[in-house]
Amino acid sequence: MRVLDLDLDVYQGPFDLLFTLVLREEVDIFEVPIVEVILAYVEALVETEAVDWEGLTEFLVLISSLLELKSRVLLPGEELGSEDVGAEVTKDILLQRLLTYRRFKMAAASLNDARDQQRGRLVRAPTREARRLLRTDEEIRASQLPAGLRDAIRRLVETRRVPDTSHVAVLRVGLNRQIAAIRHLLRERGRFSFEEEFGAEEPMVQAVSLLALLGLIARGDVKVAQAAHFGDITVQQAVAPRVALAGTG
Amino acid sequence: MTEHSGISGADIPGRLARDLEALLFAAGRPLDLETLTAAVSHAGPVDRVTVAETLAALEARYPVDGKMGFELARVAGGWLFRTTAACEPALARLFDVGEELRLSPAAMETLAIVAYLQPVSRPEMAEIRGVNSDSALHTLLDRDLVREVGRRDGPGAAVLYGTTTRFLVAFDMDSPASLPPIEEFEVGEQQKEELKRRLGLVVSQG
Amino acid sequence: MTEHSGISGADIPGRLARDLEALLFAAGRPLDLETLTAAVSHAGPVDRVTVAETLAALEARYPVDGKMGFELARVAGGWLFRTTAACEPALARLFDVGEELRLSPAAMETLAIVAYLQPVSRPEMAEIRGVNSDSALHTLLDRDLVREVGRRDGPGAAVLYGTTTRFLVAFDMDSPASLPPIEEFEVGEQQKEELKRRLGLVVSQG
Repeated sequence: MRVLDLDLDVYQGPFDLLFTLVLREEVDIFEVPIVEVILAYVEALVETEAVDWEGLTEFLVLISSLLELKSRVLLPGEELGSEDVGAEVTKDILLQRLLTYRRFKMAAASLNDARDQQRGRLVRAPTREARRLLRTDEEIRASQLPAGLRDAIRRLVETRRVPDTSHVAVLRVGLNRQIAAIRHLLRERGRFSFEEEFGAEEPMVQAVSLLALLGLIARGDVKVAQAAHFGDITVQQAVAPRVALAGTG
Repeated sequence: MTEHSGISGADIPGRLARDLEALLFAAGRPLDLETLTAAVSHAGPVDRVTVAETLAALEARYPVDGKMGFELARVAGGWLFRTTAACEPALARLFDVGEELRLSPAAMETLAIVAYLQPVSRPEMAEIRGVNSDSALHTLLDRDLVREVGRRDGPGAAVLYGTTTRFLVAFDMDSPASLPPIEEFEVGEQQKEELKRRLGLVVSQG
Repeated sequence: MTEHSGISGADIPGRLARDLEALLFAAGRPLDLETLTAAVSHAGPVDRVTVAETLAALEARYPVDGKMGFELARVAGGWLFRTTAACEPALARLFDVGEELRLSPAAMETLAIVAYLQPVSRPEMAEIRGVNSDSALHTLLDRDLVREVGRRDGPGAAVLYGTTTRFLVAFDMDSPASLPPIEEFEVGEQQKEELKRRLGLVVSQG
């Protein structure tokens, strides 16, 4: 596998990262090394003392977006024919989104230049506050419609959705907890079926468990076997214990 | 227009005068000789005497009560650009703005919250609107459509707001009770608490 | 003060220029022709053409990037006094030059999206950037570069955002229409082909 020098802090989102990988690093989307991206992040994470939960959440969002993009491109159509056309359309949408994102990234760079040109052109603060001259009662009488107030509050009631934070709660403890869970299972049993253990979980939990698994594979802590694409994954303890690995590295 | 200004220019070292003009213009408060000398010494030391001489030339260029719209005055041990007294009538018209009848969407929402849920606190308004509503509230207080009506008991003692008589005039209502019903029901005391709760407010706090 | 009316002849341009200088000096924000005309009409109506002509004369007196410490610029649909760019080194010694304009790349991208697509909603920003942009948007609202401009009709009634006068001042633009056309930032044909190939968009089988 190629070694990429990725400074994840620099990327502004999945499109940015993908664009760079594909054009600058000349990686085909099939080869986008998600494990390597995760590894780079985990290494950075290990070096920092305090866990930056917000950063971790953003990273997970970024990685899951990348996974989504990649899977859209990689997933084969059902058979030949119309389904294949569907896959092409998906790829085309991805291309369009990448290009749209790129345009605004360049526009932002241009704004940045305009900003630099203006640096040092100062505007003074106003010398005094404006004083509002209120109209007379006669002038304002019945100038507003009570129905406007009702509409405003209705809109607030209707548009207010209490944000569902349940998934955030899972995400926030996700990666470390799932790594710990996988380690625990391996200590207890030596090997297990991913499908049996995580198949019934929420999709998000499955995804984070898979990320945890990828991280453990990358460290050489676990070995996996998969009989068929999209089939069940058998997970087992790697032969070399982790302590020895850390000692050599 | 050249006869209007006292700009002669040639006698003032150009770069230094320009820097001093910019500094005094941007500051909006008096700057003393020491501060000005330090700031203009960005490309190498400039001595105070030269700066003082240049300032004197600028005082002549922007004389107090001169023909320009602003003047360079010696105030509080420093120099200050300010508008000339003769321009006060024009300035008064600029800074005394007439009340606009239209309310911005943010002001309308905030006013609706105060009207239906009064007495209500700032944090509650922010909570319901999902954004800080201080500037909208400021406008409403400024226009005398909303006023402070008390403080919540307990720690923090949040200021509570309600509508004014002027509000009733503008909306042509006899009392806040004549607000149009939100749902099929009138907003009574109980429903108000219910509404607050439904809007995600923890009313029991504080 | 009564001679400041539309009839007293040659003296007027001088007084008018002085009033305009004072107004623009004191305002600290761009003032448009209408606002200026209303303010200088304090002793009797002054017509817009005269005001516009006097402003043109003032623009010549305080030229952009001229030899003075400040300049009269046309920005955000109005006129604004600001310091000249050449004075930045001196100003930087006394003021936090450009601090408020320092934005993270995420905030800059979000600002570009708002500037070009306004009015635009949060979900639309997230759609383009591929990530949630709420914290970037919050920064922009906080710095008064972006503001709520209304709500979309229909269910959900998403809040819409647009740029502010402060944005135009900060980036030296007369209006959002002065932005370079977005097509200028199109990826080159060669890069686009390369991108397509790497995304597997070119059907390779025979």
